[in-house]
Amino acid sequence: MKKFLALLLLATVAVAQPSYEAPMPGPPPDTRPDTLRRAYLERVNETLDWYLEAIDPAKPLTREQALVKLVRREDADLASQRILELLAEPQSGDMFWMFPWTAIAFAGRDQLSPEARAAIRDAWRTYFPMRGDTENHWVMYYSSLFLMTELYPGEPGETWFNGKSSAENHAEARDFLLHWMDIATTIGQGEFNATHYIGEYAIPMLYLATWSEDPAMRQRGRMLLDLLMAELADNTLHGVLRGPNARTDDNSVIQRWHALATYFSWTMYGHIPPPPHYGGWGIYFAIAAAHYDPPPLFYRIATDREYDREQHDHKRSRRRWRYSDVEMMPVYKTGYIRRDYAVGSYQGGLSDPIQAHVWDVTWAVPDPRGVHNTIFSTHPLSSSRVLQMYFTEYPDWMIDLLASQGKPSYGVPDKILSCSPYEQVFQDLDTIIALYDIPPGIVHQRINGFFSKDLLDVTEAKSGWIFARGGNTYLAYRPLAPYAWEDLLGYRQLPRTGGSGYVWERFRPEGEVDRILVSPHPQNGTIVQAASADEFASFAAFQAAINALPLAFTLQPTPAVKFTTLRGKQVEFTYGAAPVLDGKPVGYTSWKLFEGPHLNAELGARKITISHGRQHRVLDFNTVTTTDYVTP
Amino acid sequence: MKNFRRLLPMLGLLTAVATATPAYDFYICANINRNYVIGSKIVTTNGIFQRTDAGAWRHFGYNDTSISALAFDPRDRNVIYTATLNGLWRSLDGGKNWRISNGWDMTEGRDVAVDPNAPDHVYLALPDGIAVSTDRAETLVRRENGLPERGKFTQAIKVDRTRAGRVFAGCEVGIFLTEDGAQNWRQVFATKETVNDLQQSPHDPQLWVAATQSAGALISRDGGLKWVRLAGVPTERALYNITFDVTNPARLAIGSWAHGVLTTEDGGATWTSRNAGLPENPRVWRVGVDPEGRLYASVFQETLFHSDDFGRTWQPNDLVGSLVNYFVTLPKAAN
Amino acid sequence: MKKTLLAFPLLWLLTGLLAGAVPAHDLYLFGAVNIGGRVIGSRDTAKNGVYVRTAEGGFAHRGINYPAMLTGSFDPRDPRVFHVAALCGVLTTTDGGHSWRIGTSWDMTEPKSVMVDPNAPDTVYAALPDGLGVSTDRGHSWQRREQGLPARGKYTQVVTVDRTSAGRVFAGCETGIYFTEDGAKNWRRVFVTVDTVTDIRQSPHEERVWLATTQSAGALISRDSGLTWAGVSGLPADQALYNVAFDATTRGRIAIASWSLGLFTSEDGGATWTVRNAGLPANHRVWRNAVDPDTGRLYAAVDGEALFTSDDFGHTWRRDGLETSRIQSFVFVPRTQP
Amino acid sequence: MSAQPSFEGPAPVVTTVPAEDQRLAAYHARVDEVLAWRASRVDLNDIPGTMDMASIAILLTLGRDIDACNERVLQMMAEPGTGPFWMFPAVCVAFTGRDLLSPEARASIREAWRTTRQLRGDTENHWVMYYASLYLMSELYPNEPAETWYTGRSSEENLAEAREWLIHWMDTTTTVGQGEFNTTHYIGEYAIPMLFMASWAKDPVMKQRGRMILDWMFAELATVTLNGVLRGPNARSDEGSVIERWNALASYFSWLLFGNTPSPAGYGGWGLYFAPVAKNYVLPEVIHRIAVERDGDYVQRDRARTRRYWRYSDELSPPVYKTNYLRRDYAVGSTQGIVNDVIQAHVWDVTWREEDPRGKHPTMFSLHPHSSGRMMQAQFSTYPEPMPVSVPFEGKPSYNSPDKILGASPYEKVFQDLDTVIALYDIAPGEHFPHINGFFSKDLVNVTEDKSGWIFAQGGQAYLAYRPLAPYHWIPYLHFASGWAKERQDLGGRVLTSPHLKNGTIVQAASVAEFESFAAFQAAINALPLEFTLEPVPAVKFTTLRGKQVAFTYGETPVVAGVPVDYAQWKLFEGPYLNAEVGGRKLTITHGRLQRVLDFNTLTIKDRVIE
Repeated sequence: MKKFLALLLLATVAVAQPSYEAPMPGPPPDTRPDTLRRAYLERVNETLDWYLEAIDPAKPLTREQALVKLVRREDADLASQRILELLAEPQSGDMFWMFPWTAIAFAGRDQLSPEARAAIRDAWRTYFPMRGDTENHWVMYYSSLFLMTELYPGEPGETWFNGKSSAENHAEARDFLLHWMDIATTIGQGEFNATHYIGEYAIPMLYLATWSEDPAMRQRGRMLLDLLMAELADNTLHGVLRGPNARTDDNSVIQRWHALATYFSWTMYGHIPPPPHYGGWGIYFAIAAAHYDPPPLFYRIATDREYDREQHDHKRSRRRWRYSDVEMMPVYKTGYIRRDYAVGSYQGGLSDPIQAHVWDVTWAVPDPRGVHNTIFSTHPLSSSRVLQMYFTEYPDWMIDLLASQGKPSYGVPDKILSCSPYEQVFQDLDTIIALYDIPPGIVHQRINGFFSKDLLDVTEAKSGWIFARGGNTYLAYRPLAPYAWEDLLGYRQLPRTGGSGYVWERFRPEGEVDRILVSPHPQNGTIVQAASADEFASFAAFQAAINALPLAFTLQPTPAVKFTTLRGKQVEFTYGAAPVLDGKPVGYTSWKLFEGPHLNAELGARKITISHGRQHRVLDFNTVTTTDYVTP
Repeated sequence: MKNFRRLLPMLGLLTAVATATPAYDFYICANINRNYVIGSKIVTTNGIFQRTDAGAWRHFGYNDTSISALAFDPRDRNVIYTATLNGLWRSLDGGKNWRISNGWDMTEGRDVAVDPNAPDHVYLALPDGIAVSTDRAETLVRRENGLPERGKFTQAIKVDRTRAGRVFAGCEVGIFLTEDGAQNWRQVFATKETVNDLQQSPHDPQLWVAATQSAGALISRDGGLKWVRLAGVPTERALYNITFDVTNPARLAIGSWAHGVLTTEDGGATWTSRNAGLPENPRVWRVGVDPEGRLYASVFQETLFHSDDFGRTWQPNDLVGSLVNYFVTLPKAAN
Repeated sequence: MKKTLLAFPLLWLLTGLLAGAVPAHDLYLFGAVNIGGRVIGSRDTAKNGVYVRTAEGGFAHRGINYPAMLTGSFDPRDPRVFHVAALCGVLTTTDGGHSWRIGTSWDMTEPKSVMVDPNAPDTVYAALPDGLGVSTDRGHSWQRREQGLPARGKYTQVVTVDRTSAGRVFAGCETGIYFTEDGAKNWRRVFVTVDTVTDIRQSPHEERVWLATTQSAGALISRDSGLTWAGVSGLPADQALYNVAFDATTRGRIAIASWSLGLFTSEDGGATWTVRNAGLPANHRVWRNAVDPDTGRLYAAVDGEALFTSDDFGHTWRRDGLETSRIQSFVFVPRTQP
Repeated sequence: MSAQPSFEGPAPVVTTVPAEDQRLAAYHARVDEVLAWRASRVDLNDIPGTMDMASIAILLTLGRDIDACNERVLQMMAEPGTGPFWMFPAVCVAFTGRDLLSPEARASIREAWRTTRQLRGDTENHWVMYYASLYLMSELYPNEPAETWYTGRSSEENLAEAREWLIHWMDTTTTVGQGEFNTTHYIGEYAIPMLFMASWAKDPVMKQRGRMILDWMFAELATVTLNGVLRGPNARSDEGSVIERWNALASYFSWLLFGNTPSPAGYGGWGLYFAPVAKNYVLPEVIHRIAVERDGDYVQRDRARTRRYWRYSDELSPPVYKTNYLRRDYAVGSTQGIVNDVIQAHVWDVTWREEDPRGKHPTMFSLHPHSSGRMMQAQFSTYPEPMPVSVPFEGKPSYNSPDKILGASPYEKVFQDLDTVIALYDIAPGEHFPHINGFFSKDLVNVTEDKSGWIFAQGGQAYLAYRPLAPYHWIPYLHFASGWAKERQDLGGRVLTSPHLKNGTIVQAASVAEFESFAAFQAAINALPLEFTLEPVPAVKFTTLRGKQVAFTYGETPVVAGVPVDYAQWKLFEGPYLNAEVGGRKLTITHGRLQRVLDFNTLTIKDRVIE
């Protein structure tokens, strides 16, 4: 759940954040290995320095500041003292408590006072963190438990919060981590391309790679981290994570840059400003980041956009407890990235009940900060049955709960963050067709199209197409049913009253406001075609080209589209049927785990090849082997 | 090409006119640094020196401590070849700019020679064989057909001025001859150890001499087909080089680390040690004779000495502290 | 074994005799206070987990502060030994809840209910969102026993053991009520539902009578030890019912809780039902209800509001503390003789 | 001016590899120590006197005193040096300063590569430095015409030539081995350029190759060091290091990479050029473990090759067969006895562990002091006389000394089995020095000349038995502190001199822990069956302390337990830690569950952990 963003300890807002406030970064002087390494470490140190500079002698250190002190090997006594104070308070935070204290335990193991070390150790007896209910929770929980039981081996059950001995906990944690890595490398992650949760994987993996005394687990951590960072590089448009997300939030889904993922783009590759406060959790990566060496190969994948590329990946949905014939729905992900824009989607349906984002066209902008550089449509689904599918809960109360848990948009009709069993999507290159067939009684009976405040020349042509410009990208959006416009309101948190959790009100943001195209028809559809402005003499020429594209569609009995794309592909797509491309049905079942110019892997193979040009890295989890090679 | 042909017959004639301003140019390759080792800083000027008409030494080209031999294109004195530690360098502009002609597969050039009758052809002696260029050292290829697999350490290479493509090589195991521009080599004289120098008489192209490491000095009177030992020249120690005197067909000189300077003034019949006036037990590195018949001896870790009476008396030359690797006497450049 | 078999009749006898006197049972509550304000990862402002009724009638928190404890089941031989269904798995305590050990591993999570077999008290059953777990060593280790449960549709909300014979267990699942007679080695479905069965209870008065609540089929009753089930008339079936409670002190008294409908009671063994929301907050989301086996007091946990009690079986209510709490379950534990 | 903690401080005692994060932190701390030390010796009031290219590179790396760096670069480039030892420092400055130095300073470096002809030198290490430097400079300044380079060749021509040779060299090294194997000093001349390639090459191929060769060399260093001290045979060493085994540039790398021995003074001089770039390389854990976590005694049999023979040899680079046997208390190493380098080779020794190796001479061996113009001519394109005369002034002062203890001889044949060494000599009449020298260290205790003919001694925790096969007498050992030392010092120690052409030495080592007492060791040795004859050629039959029956006749194949040793079957590397086939271009580095494979056929680095 998104709660962790609400938790950021922003003790330090006062201090300047160089990269966040600076103009867009330029390219490095050169891309030789030492330059890339130096620049990487400079970014890491900027993050650490930001926390140190924010130290106010009058105020006690924050947990993060104490940790950074240890990492810098400064004032261990002060840090020890502060750690004793912090641990004297009642503890909470569960797995979000565990990995920070794991970091402190290891960073301080050879410099903290015996008392401070004993206090940390004892907290793992007295405080009982929950394991949580999501993939990222468990990765944090078990990685931390794995490391702490290595740091304190051979200790009996009564010295650990959960009553299991060091050996029992270590074995359990290892089993899970291997199991999770196995899933992630055979059928893919459930929380794929998450705008924020990437940190909850990257940080524990870095910790395993840095601190595990088991060389195999260190290697596994490194390999998983490689996989995460390579995938990030491959899914970002000039550093901005776009396209479908297993989980994102109401803000990041439109201000695409504003995500913890951007912190990793920035740290790894430096071609984008970091988010404010380095994404909050970023510091926990930074403190051990010197122990990771982003391969120059990844840098090339992240920064080389001078050619168009299509990537097909296989992912999976979150685990379904009930109301489903399959435990996990396969997710078929398409990415198409060009210099000026990127188009991404999965086939539709429920991947995560609340936070999934299915498809979009996102365009490149000179500076992504504050820009809503994306367009898409969605069915705003609100269903307690769907929630019960994924949560082991009773039906009645969860929708109310969600608002109080920091998901204010879940129940509202104008939400733009949603996936739905009643949406089916097909993408070919830079053409997207999304069809909707919403049964009666489903909440809500409409679809929402997102039209950014940053679009230019939005033109509703009599042809039925809506044309617009975003950056150097021309966009054509075709609603298949009548629609009206609404301004998109924001959500503002109100002071909490009693025990009712977060309370929200809607408000109208300052200045330019995003709009949503509201089409209150259960049988519905959206076609979006993107193109680079360079491809056309003028915006008018683009419009003429789109208007000339053969298009036939019907909505009854069920939506069906026949369309010849701007790229000359003939697409036939009927809701509930396999899409047909140039006469051939699309066979999703043959999709690989990764297939594209940069990442390749067979389903079930546990072996991923990451490539750019002549450089390759192979991660083979069968043999716990990393292989680097260069084709001469 | 043409005017060079005209020059050749004149050689013998010119030598007679001893007093006239020299019709020859005189070059040496010299190092002026004692105890240089790779890596130590070069504080002196080394490489090619030309003697000016005023008798001074004019350095030109790179400051290179490793030049072992020097050759010119007879058509154009600005085209210069040097055999060096790195291999073979070539200049097309009188030594201002140089290009390394060989790649990594050739090193430590020992000697270099240009075919006067095919002046695009350049021969390079290497510690592990022989390389040839047919394009003024733009490119170099090994031509070792007929040389032994081992034993082809080549210290000296000389081209017969009478015929294009006729070349002698002084190797570890003897003297080798090619008559087809190094397409094929054959051994014309066998030695146990390296043949250190080969010279063709400026007076009689059929007359050749050689200095060796363990077989003393050799002479051939049939254009290099048949070689015999010069009696009176010791064989137990290495001879480093041998030289004719352009001014006097009867005069030859030999330089030797162990024996110092040996001279003959009767065409090699009898030999005399000429070390008086040189440092004690002179370690003579090279001997040379300039166009006026002045005899030079380069003494290891001492300096260059000269003698105007063919070795009877010696004076230190003004090229102080030098060690000379090579002497070259050429018909004066037309300029 | 003999001892515990004896214990049961005795138990009901005692409750009759001692009603109003020193309670024969301790009351344990499992749940969280200050719900809603807490999200996973956030700071706790209140104690959650196990509460035990004090002599003064209040509730005292015991042991760890753990916000996601759903219910517990006690070892009849030693009430200090009990097992709790918690978010992270099944926790077991041997010292009355002061210290804990989690017996399940990473392959079991979010158990929804847990129950000790009173006739084989080393054996514990856990209802899992993806099946059923069994421990035969007092919760130290767990195995799955799902033979006969469907591959999909085995979301299990509740597990209940028949007090009359060891290894006779009912599981309330997504697709119906499942039954085993051999300690979960084999299961068979005895009633089909389209949606989750939320609670299954055995009558304290007639061991052959059982009641169940469901999410989409209202309440169910069985009079043949759970082999056949029928819908209970007079109750709505369009909204989820959360749990059912028998009154051990008075035959015929039954109460059912529902988030959306509030509290229903029957005083004639389920023939007729009355809504008993008068005196409860307007927002009468009753998460759980229970009846005190010593006094017949009716408890209603109104979600996010407070604990409400009624000494006239729901005619009138009293707000009784635990503000803003979510009480996941009430467990009455027979006191061992002093 | 800051001290050199790692040189002046107590000797480290390292028996385990620290946790991965602490391992990296400790490595960086050592690197920083070097940088801080050199930077502290710069006096901005005496820039010419205190700033060399190493200090420029280090200040640039620290981002300090850039103006002074600019000034000094301009000064130094006004009169550039020549040859590989100038080139790679210049490259180090060019790259560490490529975005820090002023345009003028950068231009001055670039201009020097036009105006100054660079000698390529005549040894393997010269060429590695030369071509790595030329490669990187041509890559740093691509597309520049021939006339802008001293070679008269364009950037692309230089790059292509350098690349070709570097690949050729790596190919040779990974198929038949290095010529300059296990050198006490030259290891830096390889490691530094290869680190530069790994850090600065644009071409991923050359970057990868640089990284792989670094691993390769450090893996080899790890297997042949005893607590960080390089011992055993060296293709090339010098008068100081062959005795004071720790005092070598190799120890700088052991210190920097393994942390298991003190750093040499001044960080070995050239070490200063590794440090500024060192953080771009992380020693693979598997190599670190080999260096410090030995699972007991081991034998490593490796192949190498001699320096190139221009003449007087049927083979250009005859094979060298190396045997190394390492135990906790001592190590024994040898080649089969071959002149792999005519001046600086060290053929065999027994070296024992000293808690603090500084100033110690913890080693024992014998040799024939060989000096010959002919052998010089074999490996140098020179005349017979000058080199024996000039070499003593060129870093090899003892070359012509009869009592020298550095050098290989064509008249020595060696056989080793575990901790037994038999060295036989058959010196041709008329050879320069008609005797053999045995080195007896000042650090030996209880040297006992037994009537049995054995000489017993103890070094550290090792018992040593030395058996001269011919009469001998003692002369003092006079020490050259280094190859450039002008004076000889009497530090103690003796040389056993045996003036007999036909001769031999047997050395048997053992751990003190293996015996009740020194006397028990002596008794055990005296009890070992030994027969030998010196005429017509030296021949020995000996049953070793380890029970092996060895028959070894000069000029013949040694026979162990009746089986002739088949050198032809030896692999490039064979042992518990390193394995490679001759011609395979593929090295497998193993320690416990860790494995790293360097495959030059596919330019592949494969890291595996066995679970």
